[in-house]
Amino acid sequence: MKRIRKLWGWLALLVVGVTLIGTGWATHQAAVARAVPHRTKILFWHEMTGPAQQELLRLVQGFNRSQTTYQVVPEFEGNYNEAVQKVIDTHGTTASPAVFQSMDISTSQLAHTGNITPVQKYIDEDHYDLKQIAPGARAFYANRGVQLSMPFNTSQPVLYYNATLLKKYHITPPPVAPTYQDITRVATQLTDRSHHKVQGMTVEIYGWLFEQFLANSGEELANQHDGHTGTPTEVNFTSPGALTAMHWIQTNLQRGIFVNYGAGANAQSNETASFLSGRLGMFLQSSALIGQLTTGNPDRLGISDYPHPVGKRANGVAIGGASLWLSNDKSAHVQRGAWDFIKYLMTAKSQAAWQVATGYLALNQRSAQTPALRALFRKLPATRVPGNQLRATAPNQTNSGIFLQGLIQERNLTQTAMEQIYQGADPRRALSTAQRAMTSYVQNNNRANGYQK
Amino acid sequence: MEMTHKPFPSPTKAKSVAKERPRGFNGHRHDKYVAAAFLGPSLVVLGIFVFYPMLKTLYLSLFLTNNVGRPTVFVGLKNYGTLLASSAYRASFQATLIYVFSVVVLTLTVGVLLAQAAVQKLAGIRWFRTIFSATMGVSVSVAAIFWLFIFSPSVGLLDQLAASLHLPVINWLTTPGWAMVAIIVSTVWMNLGFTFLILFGALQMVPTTLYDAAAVEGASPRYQFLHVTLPMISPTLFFTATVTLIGAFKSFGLIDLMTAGGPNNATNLMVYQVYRDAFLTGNYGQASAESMILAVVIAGLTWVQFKFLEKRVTYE
Amino acid sequence: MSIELSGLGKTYQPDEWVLHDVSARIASGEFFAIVGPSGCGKSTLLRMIAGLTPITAGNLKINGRVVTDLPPKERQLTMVFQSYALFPFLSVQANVAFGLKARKFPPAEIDQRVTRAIQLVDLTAFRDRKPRDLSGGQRQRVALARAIASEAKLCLMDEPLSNLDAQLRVKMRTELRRLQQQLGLTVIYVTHDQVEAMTMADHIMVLHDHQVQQIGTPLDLYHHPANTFVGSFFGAPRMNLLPARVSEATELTLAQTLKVALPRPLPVADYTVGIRPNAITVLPAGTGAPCATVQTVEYLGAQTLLETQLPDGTALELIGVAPADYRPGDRVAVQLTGTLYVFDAQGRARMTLEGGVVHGNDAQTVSVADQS
Amino acid sequence: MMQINNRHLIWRYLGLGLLALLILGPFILGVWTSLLPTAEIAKGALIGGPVSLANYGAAVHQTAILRYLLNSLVIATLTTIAQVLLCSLGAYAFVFLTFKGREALFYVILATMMLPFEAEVIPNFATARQFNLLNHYAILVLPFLTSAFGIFMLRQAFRQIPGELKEAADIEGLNPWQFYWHVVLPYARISLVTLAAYSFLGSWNQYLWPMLTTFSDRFRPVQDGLRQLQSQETFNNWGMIQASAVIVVLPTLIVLFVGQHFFKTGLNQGATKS
Repeated sequence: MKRIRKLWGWLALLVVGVTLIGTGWATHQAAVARAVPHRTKILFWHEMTGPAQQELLRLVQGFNRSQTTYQVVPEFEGNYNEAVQKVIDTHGTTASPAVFQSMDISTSQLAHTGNITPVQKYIDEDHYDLKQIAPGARAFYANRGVQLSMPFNTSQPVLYYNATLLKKYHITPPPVAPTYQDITRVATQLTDRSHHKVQGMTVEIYGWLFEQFLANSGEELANQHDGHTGTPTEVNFTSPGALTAMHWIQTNLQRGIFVNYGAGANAQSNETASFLSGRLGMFLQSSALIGQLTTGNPDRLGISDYPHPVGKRANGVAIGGASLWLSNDKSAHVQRGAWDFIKYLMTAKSQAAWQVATGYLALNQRSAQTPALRALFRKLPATRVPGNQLRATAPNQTNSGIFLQGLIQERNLTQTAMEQIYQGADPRRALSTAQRAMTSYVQNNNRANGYQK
Repeated sequence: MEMTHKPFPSPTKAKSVAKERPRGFNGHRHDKYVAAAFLGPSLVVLGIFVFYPMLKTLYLSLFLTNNVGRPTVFVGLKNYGTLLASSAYRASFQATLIYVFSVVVLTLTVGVLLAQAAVQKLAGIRWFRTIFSATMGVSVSVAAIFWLFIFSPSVGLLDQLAASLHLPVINWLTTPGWAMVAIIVSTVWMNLGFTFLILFGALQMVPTTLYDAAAVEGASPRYQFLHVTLPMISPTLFFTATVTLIGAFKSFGLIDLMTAGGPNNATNLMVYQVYRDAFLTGNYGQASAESMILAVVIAGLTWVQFKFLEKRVTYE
Repeated sequence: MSIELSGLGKTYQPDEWVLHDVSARIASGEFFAIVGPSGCGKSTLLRMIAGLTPITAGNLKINGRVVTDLPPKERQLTMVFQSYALFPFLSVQANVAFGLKARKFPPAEIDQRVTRAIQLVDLTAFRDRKPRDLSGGQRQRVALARAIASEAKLCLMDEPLSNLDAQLRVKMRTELRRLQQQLGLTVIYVTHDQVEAMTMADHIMVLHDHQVQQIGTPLDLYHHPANTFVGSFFGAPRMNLLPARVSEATELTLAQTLKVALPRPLPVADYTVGIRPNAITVLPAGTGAPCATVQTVEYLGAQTLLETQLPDGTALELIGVAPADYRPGDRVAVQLTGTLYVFDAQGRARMTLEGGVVHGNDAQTVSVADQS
Repeated sequence: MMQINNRHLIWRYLGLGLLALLILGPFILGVWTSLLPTAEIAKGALIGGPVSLANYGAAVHQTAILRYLLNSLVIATLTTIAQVLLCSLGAYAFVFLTFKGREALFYVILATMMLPFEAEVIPNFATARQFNLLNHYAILVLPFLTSAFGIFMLRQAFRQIPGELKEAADIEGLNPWQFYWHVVLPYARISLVTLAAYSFLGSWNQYLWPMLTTFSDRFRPVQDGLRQLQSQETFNNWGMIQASAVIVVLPTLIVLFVGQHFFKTGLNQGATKS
């Protein structure tokens, strides 16, 4: 009995302790919040991490300071994959956001839910000059002339290489628009000449990169021209473009000039860490990484276009990243505030700051004239590459994104296939399995949504 | 302490007690109203959050669901058929079995080892007992973070050790087999505190004269362990095994934090698969079918446990 | 199978002897009882012999071989525990076979020995039962059978009968003794019950205060107790211990009341005199000078026990005369008719006075045996 | 049992030490790295670097870790109180009241112990959404207001209460509530404390359900808070993450060490004597 009384005593102590901590925190928060009374709260969901998150929070603060009607409340909601379904699942509840960031491939799905207010509505109301936004980026999120969402963080997949290391080992850098072979050459030389101290290259197991291999080869992933002419009913993961790219990776893995960092968030941070510490020579990744790769990096960063198969012209890649959406379950007042916030994020100044801090492309065409961006280009000319790549791309149906629902499933499946291929499985077999599963998923999904009997 | 309390009682034994020991009073006429008031809240909660959802899950598992999660097309058992035909799901099931089996075996083995070490009568043994039970205070996310660091590539402890000893560096979390090993090790570690406490208690309750008798009869320590200790704690071992088994089938947090089901779905266990299909890809019909399969497996195991508890031998 | 204990001692903390300087020789085939009140160290001594408790000092020989530091299984003995130490998860048969299996005997031999042992203790009908389905007496016999099956010629028993009810205990005593003789076992038997020791043992070791008080045959201990402890420990009803004083060389005064003439002089000093109740005769009412006042009366059927008080307040237990009816407050006269034991101030036996006839103040002695 | 020889003593302690290291290793490593600057950790320099509490400062100031702790405390406390109350009321009905269908109802409740919550999250999420309970303490507590296991365990405990007490109470004219409050609860307090401990730990360790139903730091409990921290750090700020983990694990470790005897007794009586 005595022991129990003692236990209660300790528990009580604990409760008191934590409560004190809690109250301390709460009062701290209250002090922060006191500055903004009687404002309409605009809940904003985003999926930005690291420096991008910090910059985004700065922009939010800037918006909140710029006017007195609204207060944007940012909430981090995990990775892109998690966020889409969260948005759909919370729609119509008080938990749902007024404005949210959602990744490129969720476009079709979100458009079909009927949960969103197309930004076109406010563009028309405000006579907003849409032309100031980069056309390649904005086209991705438009359907039949209606702008569904506002592109915000847009990136291009690029090839990063450690220029300092290449110079050290007297290796000719890859050309601006490299072929698979060009990269293999550099990777081989790096690995050999450094006596395996430097790993030649890597490609993260990431469905987005798989999609880009197809795009740059000019091949469709889904029928109906990647969904641009109608609802896709089947997918094709085994086109020559896909197989060539996978064979290329597999061969390099077997040669020992390619290192596998796996999939997922950890994979990316690991490959970045290795690259920064000079243990990895080259990798394919989003241009959004430029910010992280330049701050505090003693080595010179080299950037080239996304690679393409030998003997073919690069078709150009689709953009990556995400756009901002308005949810239609909020009052007109709130939606208007959310739109104002979007407009604030899209100003030339905001976009320039955004590119400087993160590496995402400044989508406001007038940003190029801002001092911030000019300074960046002067200091690091390589940072022009993604923008140039985007401008050099003539939009067509295979490099403008895939208008297909369930692309998260597609990414899961292609990533699984990539993992198998990286472990040595036959690319055609691995990809066929994924393709069958995805086609069946697409058809079920079409049936469930009444697009297809 | 004037009474014994029994947190893990046997269901049917309780019933037999009721029959053996008729209460000295009969029900009052107004008992049913009191009962409704006392029991009502619990029944409402269980009804809304346990019974209804089970039926609803069954219902959903017979449908295809649309973009926003509503059941639209009735497909009967087709979702189940798809699952059984899917090599990915079979692989997930198989991975779950491997995981569950390894976790149970290792948890019990190491747990018995710890308990056996802790029953020794040595100076300062209380400190070791406290240490051995420490992981009971560790939650999944903390365990995941601790182990994630140990297993993480290049900065992690294991890789650094391997590098400094010039051993081949293993990509723990990105190689399918090793990732499974990593989550098994982490899970076992997390389970040990609870398992140790239970097994240690059981060991302490083995009368020492049994060991005396065995020693006099010529049994070596090894023989004593196998033929006295193990049989004596076997009811507890079984209890711990089923609790661990059921717990392992429900594992989610460690996987979510450490591997997210990868690499190559190697650690995509059943609960994780449900989460992925429902809350990442919005495929609620399919996920419901997976939930039903999971429920059947766990219900079966719980039933086995009940049955055993009912029959279980109580040694005086 | 002879056992020799020489100077055995046990300490857990330095200089705190739980047992000190225990020596004894136990002959082959002997039933040797170790008796003493609880806490005297008798179980510890048995466990030291078994090898379950390490020996701190002295030597232990079994059959001439020094086994002091050997583990239990190499001492070729067997043991029956107070709690029986049956394995609850094993059947009777498997319990009996446990040691044989541990020692890896061939199955045929195990079977044969187990069958015989179970037969000997008369449990053949119960061989497949689990201990929990047996009565206390049956469990006790299983423990016995296990000892028998080992065929060790030395069997240690730690209060094996103490968990049985009184009737069964009496029955088992004879049975144990019969088995011991039939099998030619050497038994070392620990008990706190003097009756058990008296009825069963060939020799008894009395332990008290961590030391051996006396070793001898039951009759020895009864008739020639070495000290007050042994004297009062054996015999029921218990021996009366009266304060006594020798004021003149041959005159002994008990409880300031009863005078006894000593056949030989003793130094002038305080003594303790032990008299068993059956050595005192209560005189019929009206005869002699009453000197004891009845406090309580216990009718036991065949006997009537009287708790009385002498004038100086000393308690004296007496056996009443059969037909008489006593009440508290009655005064009775007594006569010392049996043996008197004179112990010195330290409780050591000094003199035994056989069959005295003493009446009232007029004490008288028949014969004297000097023990000092 | 086995004899202890001095020459084996060293080996015994060595064995114990190894086992202790196995258990404590991850803790020690966690605490140690929480004291190192992340840059050192990233370089792989685990020893010899400067040691400081900076990571703890960072965790407390830059993240919502304290808020997460507060949330968990609120949720776990509410859940614990509710479970002890509702389970004991339910168990009371099963032990001291007679009504039609008592046995049948009991088996129904027993059956719920077989249904894993993990397999029911989809409809439960739908329910939460329908009643607009998402992202609120309420939804983290409501499904766990009662537990079949708790009712079951307390029913067993209440059965130990002598029937004469109930009879005496009836003669004294106590109503059921008075009997419940003044006799049954005090009598079974050990079981109640055991249940409370389990409810608290169980609630504290919730992971999947809060992950599905909370969308902001205001309500996110600590387990999911750590997940949030981990996924926000692109560079894996190991020092700060480890510091957060240590902050989170400390309270439960303290409770465990203080109450370990108690936990042990509770666990073992259940596991071995039932």
